[in-house]
Amino acid sequence: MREPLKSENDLCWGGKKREYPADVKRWLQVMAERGWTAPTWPECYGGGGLSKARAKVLAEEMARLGLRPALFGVALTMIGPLLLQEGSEEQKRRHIPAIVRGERLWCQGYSEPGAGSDLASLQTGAVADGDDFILNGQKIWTSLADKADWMFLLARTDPQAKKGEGITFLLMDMESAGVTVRPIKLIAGNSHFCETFFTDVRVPRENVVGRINGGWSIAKALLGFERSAIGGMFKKERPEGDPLVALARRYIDASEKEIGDPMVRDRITRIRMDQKRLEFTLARTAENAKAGHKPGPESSILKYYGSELNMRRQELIQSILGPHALGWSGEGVDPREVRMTKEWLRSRGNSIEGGTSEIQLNIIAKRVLGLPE
Amino acid sequence: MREPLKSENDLCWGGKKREYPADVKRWLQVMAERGWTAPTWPECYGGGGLSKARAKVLAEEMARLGLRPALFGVALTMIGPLLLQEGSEEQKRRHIPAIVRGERLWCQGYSEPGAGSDLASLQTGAVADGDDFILNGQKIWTSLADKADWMFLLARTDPQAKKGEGITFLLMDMESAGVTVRPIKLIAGNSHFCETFFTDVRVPRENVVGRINGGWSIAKALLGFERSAIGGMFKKERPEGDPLVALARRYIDASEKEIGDPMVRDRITRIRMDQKRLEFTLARTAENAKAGHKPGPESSILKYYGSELNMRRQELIQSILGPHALGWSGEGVDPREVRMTKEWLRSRGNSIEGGTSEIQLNIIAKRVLGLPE
Amino acid sequence: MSFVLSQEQRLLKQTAGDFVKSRSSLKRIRTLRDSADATGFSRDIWREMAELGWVGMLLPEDDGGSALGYMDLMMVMEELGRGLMPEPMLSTTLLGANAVLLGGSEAQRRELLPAIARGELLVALAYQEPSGRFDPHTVQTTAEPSGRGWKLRGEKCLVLDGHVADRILVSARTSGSIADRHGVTLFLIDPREHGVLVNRQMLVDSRIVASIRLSDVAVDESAIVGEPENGGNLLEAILDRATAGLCAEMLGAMSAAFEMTLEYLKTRKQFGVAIGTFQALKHRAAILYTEIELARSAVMGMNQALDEARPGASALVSVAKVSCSDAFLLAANEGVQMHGGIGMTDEHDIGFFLKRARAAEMTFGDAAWHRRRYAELEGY
Amino acid sequence: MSFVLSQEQRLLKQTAGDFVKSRSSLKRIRTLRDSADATGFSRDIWREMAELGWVGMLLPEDDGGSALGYMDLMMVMEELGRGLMPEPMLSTTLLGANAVLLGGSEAQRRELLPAIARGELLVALAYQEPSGRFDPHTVQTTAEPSGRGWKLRGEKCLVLDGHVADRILVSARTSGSIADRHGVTLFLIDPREHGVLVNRQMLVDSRIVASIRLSDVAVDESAIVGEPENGGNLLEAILDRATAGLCAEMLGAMSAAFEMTLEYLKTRKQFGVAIGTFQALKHRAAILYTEIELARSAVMGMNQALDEARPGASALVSVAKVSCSDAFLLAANEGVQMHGGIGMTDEHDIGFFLKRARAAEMTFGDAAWHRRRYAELEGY
Repeated sequence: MREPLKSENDLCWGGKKREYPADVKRWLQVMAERGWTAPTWPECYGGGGLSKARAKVLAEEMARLGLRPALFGVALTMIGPLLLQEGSEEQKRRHIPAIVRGERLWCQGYSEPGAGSDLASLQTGAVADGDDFILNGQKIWTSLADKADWMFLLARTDPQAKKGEGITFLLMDMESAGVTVRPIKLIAGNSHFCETFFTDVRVPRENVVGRINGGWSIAKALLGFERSAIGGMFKKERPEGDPLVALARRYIDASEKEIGDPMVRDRITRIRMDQKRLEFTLARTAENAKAGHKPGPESSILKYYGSELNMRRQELIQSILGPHALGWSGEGVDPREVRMTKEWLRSRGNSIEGGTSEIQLNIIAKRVLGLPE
Repeated sequence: MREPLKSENDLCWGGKKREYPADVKRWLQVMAERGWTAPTWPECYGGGGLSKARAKVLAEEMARLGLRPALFGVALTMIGPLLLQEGSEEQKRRHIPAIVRGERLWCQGYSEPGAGSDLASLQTGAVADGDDFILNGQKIWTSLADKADWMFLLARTDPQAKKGEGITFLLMDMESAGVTVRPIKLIAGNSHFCETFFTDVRVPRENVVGRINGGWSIAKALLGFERSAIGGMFKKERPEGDPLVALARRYIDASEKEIGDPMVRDRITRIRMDQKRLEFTLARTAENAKAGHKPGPESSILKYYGSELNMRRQELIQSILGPHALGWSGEGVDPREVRMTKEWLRSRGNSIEGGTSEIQLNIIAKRVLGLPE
Repeated sequence: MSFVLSQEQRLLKQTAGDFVKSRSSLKRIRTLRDSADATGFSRDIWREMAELGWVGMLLPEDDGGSALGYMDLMMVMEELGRGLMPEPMLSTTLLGANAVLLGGSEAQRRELLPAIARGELLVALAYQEPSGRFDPHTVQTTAEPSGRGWKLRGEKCLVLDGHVADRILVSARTSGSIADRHGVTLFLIDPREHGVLVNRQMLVDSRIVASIRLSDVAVDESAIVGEPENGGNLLEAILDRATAGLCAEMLGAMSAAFEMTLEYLKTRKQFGVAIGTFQALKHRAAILYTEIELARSAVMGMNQALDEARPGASALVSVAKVSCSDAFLLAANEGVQMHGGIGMTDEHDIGFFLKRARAAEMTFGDAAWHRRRYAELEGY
Repeated sequence: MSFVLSQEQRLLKQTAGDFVKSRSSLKRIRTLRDSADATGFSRDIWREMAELGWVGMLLPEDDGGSALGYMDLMMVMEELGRGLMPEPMLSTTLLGANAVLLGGSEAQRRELLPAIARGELLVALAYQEPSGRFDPHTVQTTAEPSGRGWKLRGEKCLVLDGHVADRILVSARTSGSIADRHGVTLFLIDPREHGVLVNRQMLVDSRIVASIRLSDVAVDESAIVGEPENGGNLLEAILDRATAGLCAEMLGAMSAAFEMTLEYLKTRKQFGVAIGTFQALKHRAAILYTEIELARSAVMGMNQALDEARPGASALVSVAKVSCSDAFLLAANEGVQMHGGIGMTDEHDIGFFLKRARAAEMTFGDAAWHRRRYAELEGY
């Protein structure tokens, strides 16, 4: 467990449908027994019960030893914290310990084909029927739905209500009858995204989080968790030196001095400086949070700027590769180069997923700057 | 009259209030006698009566001989063509011959302090009183109002009407009682712009162009003339070589080879290429017009792009000057450098005057692209 | 009145547009990709294009062509670009035929050009090498005298349509060192020749190219195209013309991507209204429109200069290529962004334009390379 | 928790903000300009600033200072920047005092620093030369040994507050050739010395500088500040610190310009609604806000590094200067644009910020210069 991760595929997402290598399973078990897959969660639900300070020590110690986290995923970053904050006692008992043990892989059913950035206009409907809701509709961008055991989702339970109202937050077992999943192929190739279809799926009432028709406030609480998680994605430690500089030396000129193409050198500098500014801003946000100042909507600049910066970085890598960026398949095509080109294609989605850049700018204008509607 | 013009001050704008050197006056007289200050206007109003083709020959011949035009100004480019198209016979007889002879300098009373880009919301009012209108209010950005003999302006004549309606297009003698003019100082220093105030100014009804309350359509016709005139501003012949390259050689390195600073070299290339694209687009528009295709609202890209390009050019000049861009006054400060810095400051207004860049983009989105309101 | 299309040109554009619509679709492009079609385009369509006179349109009538110019070619290439048509115009009409037209001997012209114009002969140009990025003068492939002919040895990459070409033009160094302008000679080889290894590769935009290894390929004196040692200048002339064709193609493709996006802005609803009502998107669409119109002007200006053989034409080729590269990438990026999530899926067609934008940018020199070239040509 | 302001820092910021509001206004700045005030700032305000401990805030207590750091200084400079205050903090506190602090002998420190901290002594740094653009190592001014001292000869330009300085630090070449890093020595001269010609100039932002001609100015050995021949490194250390102060000032100024613009967006009506309802302007305001917040982070990160004397501090100075230059110019340009015509008039205050943005960008190296410097420092 001390080998560096090579790709997303090396991560352990848990769940019953995926097989993991023996050492990964063993490591998960060892950590889960101590509750250290979720170190700050309460012990009574199987968590580590550590204070934030002690959890930090644990994380630092693991990083020092080069140990990788035993478990990843939205269960730990989103639905777990949400249930601990908003769930019923029953729901906590049922789901939290299983999440800690990595037994359940969760996916998120938010977006719909007709409602990307506009969550309030969703179409998937849930009609009460005895102790159940009957669910019909379709979700898109359900990451890992084909591997997931459970889904949390938003459904319209009162079609008469105004757009933002009449929505309920539900937990759904992916084994339920009437659930169909279809993986989505992206422009960069295969992805973990899926489409999920519901045909008369029965969801017991006990799986409602919060009030019936009160899903909007639950969704907003969840969005906060998501945004900070995405912001975090862009902070990458690169102890092995700047890969942009290394690429420029490989593809443009091999000297150890000034990079031969001054335009590329300047673009690298811009990206590096902007990365630095973003890292400082992340630290500022984190320290302010620690100091008890609540992270306000200005954290939107992290998502917005982090996305745009990564996209610029990928554009620059394409420029450095030059004609070497063109290969896709066939003998003699360097798979590392193909991977970089696919990363560029994939990066075009950064400014779309998790709230488009346009939505982020709207939020800043409204909530931070107070500009009128 | 064959010396190259050095600045706007060398131009002859005509009018009774300004004195011009004897050779300038003589040249104006010679040209006006033949109607060649306005070569294509009808002979019956004092114009040259030439066909477009013959007028082009005249212009080419003058350019070949290095002769400068005898007269400049909005009288020739805007109000003259407008009156010929929309004015009454009486108005044509009264104003056109005087314009051709350069006896009247005209200014434009459009903008108001409360209505920059939003012409329809103007406040200056004209109330009918017998054979006159009584005018009260204020105009801003009245270019050369302090030197002008006449002003054409928009005034609200029906305060009850919807915003775009109830507006009348008037011609006003600047000698009328109740007219006050105050020159405006810009961030770059003195300018030809003025504020003009009206206090119970009497304007005879015969000075209405078009219908009473029908000024909006006259205004729109005029805007077309203005936009093409501004687009034309940016086409500059530079037989003496690119001044950006010359500046870079003067301020960055004097060699006759590659400019030493590759970033500056690249920025110069971007400007030069964009200038070329704009010149081709101007030629395309002009040739399409000649071929009988009406210049559509896509001519807005000329104003928009021409403004933005000139602003970028001025920014680049500041970068080339570097610390030499800083001087403003005092011994040892190079007046050429101060002039360039003032041109930069002045250029910030390019994207505001004559319809802001935002308005231009709105127009393109609506009229060319047909995007919904 | 050179920026105004003639009656004939408008007709040609119309014909080409109708042809693309009736013979092709983005679905065909997708199928060619997904079926891993060995040819990568349709030989039937190519034959029809030849019959319509497009394959040989730049060639003199004596050579079997229609003696048209680059402004005329633009009418066709733009429409082919709209449909992302992969038929081998760039390789055969623009690179191959031009090489023979500009540099070929009487015998070579007679042998090759009419066959090209009839759509019977595909010709590719192998000028790029793995270490040379975009520079046509970086040539490590060597041609050494051997008996009464030459022996070629080296490696070429990114040879457009090299996998199906009946003849391949190869640049090889006959003197000088790696990046010298002088000392390069063009040879015409038959890929079936002993020692030629053609390796098929698919690019990001699913067009097919070849990497080619030459192991002591023996050719005789008659294989030389153009003046020996002076192939560098010939290459530049060929590439200028091919770039003109590529720019027109890019213009068509970006226009199609933009129209697709504009349509989406008008129809896709969010928060109860069409997203095209949002002013921020409106302004971005207007800016994109401006860039596309400026690119169009640049392409037209370049074509005039080529048609009139004006001295500054090469610099204008660079202006057009920079304009088209930047505007096409912007159109594709904004296209994906404005389509939102659906634009990221392989199922949607907008991604094809994004991929073509990248590949076209990297063909015949990217924007940075052309800006540097322009400054050199203009002497600063 | 270094990105979180301490209680003391918040208090200092509050005090500085109140001071600027009560003692100054943009009207005062305008009057100083229009009256062509010979000093260009207020000596009374300067004395008060000294009493508040700001002039000597970076100096050790032994030298009459308050031994504070750059994060503390930021609190003051930011507020001074909001009010575009022209009092001589940059010249005296950041350049002059730092030169003596970092390079001065015990005697020089004792003579100069307490007087500086008391606001009684103004010190300027003359390092730029007409041909050197931003490079502190391009020094043509010479110092030649003469008797028991030196003779200085040369020309300096853009000496901040050089017109009123009681002492002027001059960089002069004692060996090597024009742009050598080595061979530069700093001398402290009295401008009343024979051979010193101080010529007052006003800059675009109406701050006052001097160009200085030195004609065989005789100084003795004790005039040398820092290690002889090694003045280049000392200069870099001084300029890094002065740039930190300037960045904080720029941050304050851009924030004030942005708030002025934001206020206008909320109140100015067009087509019957506040122009701040237009989404295109909203998005541009949000982007501008993002740039300003990122600049703020860059300034804070730099100040921490300086306060902790971290090895990478110089590179972070360049990050902050680039951030502040770009963001301030953007804030000023967008400010003028969003104000429309009124923003172009001299009567409106937004123009003062535009002019200051340009001057501040060109002080201690523009963005392009700092990007190049950063790449050099980072070794690529």
